[in-house]
Amino acid sequence: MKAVSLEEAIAVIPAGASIMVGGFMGVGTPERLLDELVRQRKSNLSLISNDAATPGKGVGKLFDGAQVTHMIGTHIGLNPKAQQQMLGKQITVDLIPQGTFVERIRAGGCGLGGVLTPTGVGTLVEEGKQRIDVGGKAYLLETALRADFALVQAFLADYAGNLSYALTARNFNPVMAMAADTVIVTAEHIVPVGVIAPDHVMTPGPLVDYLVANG
Amino acid sequence: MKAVSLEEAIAVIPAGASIMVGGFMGVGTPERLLDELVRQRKSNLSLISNDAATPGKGVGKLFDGAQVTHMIGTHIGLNPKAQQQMLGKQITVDLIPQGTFVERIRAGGCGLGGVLTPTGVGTLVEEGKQRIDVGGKAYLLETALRADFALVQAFLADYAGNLSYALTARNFNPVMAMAADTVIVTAEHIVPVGVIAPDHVMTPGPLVDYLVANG
Amino acid sequence: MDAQTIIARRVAQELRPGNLVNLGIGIPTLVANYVPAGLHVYFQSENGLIGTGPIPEQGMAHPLLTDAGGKPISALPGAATFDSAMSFGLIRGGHVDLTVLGGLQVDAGGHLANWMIPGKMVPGMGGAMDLVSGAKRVIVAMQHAAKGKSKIVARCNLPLTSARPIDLVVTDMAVIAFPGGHATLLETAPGVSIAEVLAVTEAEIAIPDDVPEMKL
Amino acid sequence: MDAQTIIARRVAQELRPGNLVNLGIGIPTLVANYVPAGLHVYFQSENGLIGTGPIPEQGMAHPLLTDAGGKPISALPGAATFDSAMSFGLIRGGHVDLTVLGGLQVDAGGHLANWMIPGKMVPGMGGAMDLVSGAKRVIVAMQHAAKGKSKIVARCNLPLTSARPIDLVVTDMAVIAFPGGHATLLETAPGVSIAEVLAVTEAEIAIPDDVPEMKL
Repeated sequence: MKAVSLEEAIAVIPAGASIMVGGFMGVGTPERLLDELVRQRKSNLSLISNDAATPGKGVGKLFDGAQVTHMIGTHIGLNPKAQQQMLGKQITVDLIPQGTFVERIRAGGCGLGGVLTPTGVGTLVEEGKQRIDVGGKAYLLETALRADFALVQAFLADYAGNLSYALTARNFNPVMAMAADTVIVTAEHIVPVGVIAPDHVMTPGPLVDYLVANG
Repeated sequence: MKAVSLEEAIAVIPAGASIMVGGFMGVGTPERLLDELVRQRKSNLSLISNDAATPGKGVGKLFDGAQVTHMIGTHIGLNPKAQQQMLGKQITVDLIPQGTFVERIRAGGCGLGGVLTPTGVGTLVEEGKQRIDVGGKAYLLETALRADFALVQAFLADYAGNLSYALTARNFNPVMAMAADTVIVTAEHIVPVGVIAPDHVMTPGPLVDYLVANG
Repeated sequence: MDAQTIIARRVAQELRPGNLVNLGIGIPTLVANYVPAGLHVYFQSENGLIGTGPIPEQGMAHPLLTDAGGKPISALPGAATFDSAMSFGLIRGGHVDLTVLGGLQVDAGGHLANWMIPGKMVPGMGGAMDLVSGAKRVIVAMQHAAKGKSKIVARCNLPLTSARPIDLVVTDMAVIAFPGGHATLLETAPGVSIAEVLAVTEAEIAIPDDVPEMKL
Repeated sequence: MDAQTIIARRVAQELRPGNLVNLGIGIPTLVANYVPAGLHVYFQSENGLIGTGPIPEQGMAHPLLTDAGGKPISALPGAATFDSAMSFGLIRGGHVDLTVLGGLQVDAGGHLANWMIPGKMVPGMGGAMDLVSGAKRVIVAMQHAAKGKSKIVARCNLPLTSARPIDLVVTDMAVIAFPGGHATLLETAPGVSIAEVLAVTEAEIAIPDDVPEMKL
C-alpha cells in the first residue's frame, strides 16, 4: 500500500480504463475520487457500478460530463442523463441483475471463472448465455468480471490499509476491492493501526494499492 | 429463532442426517453440540466438515464412536481413527480441495447451482466433473453443497440470534450458517440485543433456527 | 380508503411471525406501515441491511444509512449490515421468506413483468430478478388496471422478470393466487363485486364458490 | 547448518517488500524465522488470518487464535481475520504473492505432487491445490532426496497437486527453476558440487554456465 495525494491517485488511471466504483445510489461512493476524475477529464471510461446514481451525485458526475462510453450495472432509472445517453446510443449499457452483478465481481476477485445462478433463466437475460442443469434445476453460467481499477470508499482505513465500512455504505466496496488490478481507496477517517480490531477489518490492507491521504 | 436446551437442540437431528460442522482442526467447533451428539448416540451421520480434527476433539469425537458413515472434507490426516475407518472402508470419504469445499457450501447457501474453479484441473479431482473454458482458461464445475443441519459455534450471540465470531474460530461457521435447512448455534457468550453492533454482525439472526441457552 | 392503502393493508396480512421480508420501492414500501400489532418481522433492504426502521426523526438521519432508493432510514435494535454479496446470497438462497414487489403485468400463469417497457422505459432490473427467483414467497402489489387497461393479462407481452411464477397478487380490487398455475380469485376489495373485477381483468380467472371480501 | 535451515534461509531470500505470503506446514513454516531484517511482509494463515506472529509468550495463547495445524499463534498489530470463503478468495484470486509448500515430488516440468501416496497416505489435499492453482508465485521447499531417492523426478508418478507448474524448488542441495518448462539449476548449496546435485537428481536438468553457490 502507498499513501498518495488525490491528484496522484487519479493520475494513474488512463483514458479508456475500466473502473469499478463502489456505492449504491451514491451511498458509499468515493465522491472525492469522482470529483478528481471529472477535474482531470478522464474520458472513454468503462464504468462498472451498480447504478448511475443521480446527476451531480456519485458516479452520476461522470455522465454529466459524458466521460463514460460503456457501463455495466443493474439500474440507471434514477439518472435521466444516463438514460438519455443510452437511448441516444452515445453510451452502451449492459443491464444485469444485481445479484448476478455482485457474484460476477466476486468471482473475478476470488479467481473463479463464474457462477451458476437461477436468476434470469427464461428471461431476456439468458440471451447468449450457457444454460446448465444441476440437480434438475436450470441455471445460467455467468462469468467473472474484473476491472483495471477499483475505486473504493471506506469508513475507516488504518495506516496499513486495513478497511472497514459503515452501515449501508458497505455494499459493493469490499467485493470490488478484490476484483481490480489496482485498488484506490478514500476513507472518511484514517486511523492508527490497531484502531480497527482484526475481527472488524472487512478489507485486509494487502488488497489496497493506493490510500488517498486526507487533505 | 428459538432458544432451546442442549438436549432439545440435538434431539431434532435424526439418525442418518447430514450435518455441517464449523471449525478448523477443532478450533471454532461447537464442542457442546458434539458432546451431545455423542451422548444421544446419533448414528449413520453424513458429516460435512473441513477436517476430522483429532481423536477426542471437535468432530473427532464422532469418529471415536463410529457415528459417521460418510464424510465430505478436505483433510483427515491428523485423525488416525478417521484414516483407519476410511482405509478399512467402514466410512466413505470425499476429499476435496479446501477452496472448493467452502465455495460449494457458499453456493448452497446463496442459491447458486455451483461455481467454476481452476483448482483441480488436470488432477484426480477432475474425475467425473465437467470442464468448462472461460476466456481461454479451464475450470471445473463444482456444484452446490447443502446439509440437513448446520452446527455452528459463535463467539457472541445476542438474544435475537445475531452472531459474531472471534479470530481464527470464524472459519467455516458463517458460510455453513447459510447452507443448511436447520441451523443450530452454541455461543461462548449470549448477550443483549445491541451488544453486537450492526456492522459487526457476521450472521444475521434470521438465519438461526435454534440458539442453545447457556447452562 | 385509497387504492394504495387497500393494497398495503391487505398485503400486510400475509406477514408471518419471524418472517424476513424484502419490500420493493413504491406501494410495497407502504406495507411496513401496517404490520399487525404484536407481530415481529424483519425487513431487509437489499443495499445491505436487516432491521430497517422508519424514517429517522429530524436531525437523526445519517448519510450512510439509507434504503435501496438512497433515502434515509433508521435501523432497529438488533439490526445487521452486510455487503451486497451477502445481501443477494440471502435473497437468492431462499433466506428471504417474503418479497413484495410492484408490477407492470402479471399473467394468467402468475408470471411477472416489472422491469422494462421496450423502447420506452429501460431503467434496469436492479434486484427484482433475484428476488423473484430466490425469495420463498413472492407477492405483487399493484393497481389492478392502469389507464383503464388490465394489468392482469392473459400472457405478459412485456419482458418477464423471472420464469418462476409469483404466489399472490394483491390489487386495489382483488387478491389473486395461482394454484396449479391458473389465476384464481381469492378475495375482492370492499365494495367491489366479482363482476367488476372480471370487467377489468384480461386474464382468464377461476372463480371459486366462495370469494370473500378483504377484511381490512 | 542443517538441511532444514539451509532451505528455510534460502527461501526467505525470495520474499519481497509488502508480499502477502502463505507458508505450508513443515519446513515452509520455518521461513518466517529468517525474514531479512527491515523487510516487511504479511503472512497469511489459510484458516483465516493475515498478520500471523510468532508463538505467543507463556500464558498469552488464546484457543481461538491458531495456525492451520490448530497450534497457538499470535497476531501482529494490523492483523485481519476473515472466514474461509474470503481466505480462499485471497488464495485463488491471486492476492497471495507467494506460497511456500512442502513436496513429495517435483518433476522436470515443474509439476508438484504433495498430497497423496495411493494406498498408503491419503490425508487429503487441504488447501494445497488452491494455493498452487492461485498464488502468484509457488515455491516448493523440501529435501532433495528421501532415503537416497531423488524427489526431483523425471515425471511425477504420485497424483499431481495442480496442472500448473511451480516457479522454484529450494532443497538442501540446490535451487531449481523451470524457465520454458524445463528444470534448470540456479544455485547449489554451500559445499555441494554440481556433480553431487546431478548424482541425486532423477530429472534431466539444464546446467547454465554460471551456477553460483547459495549465499546464506
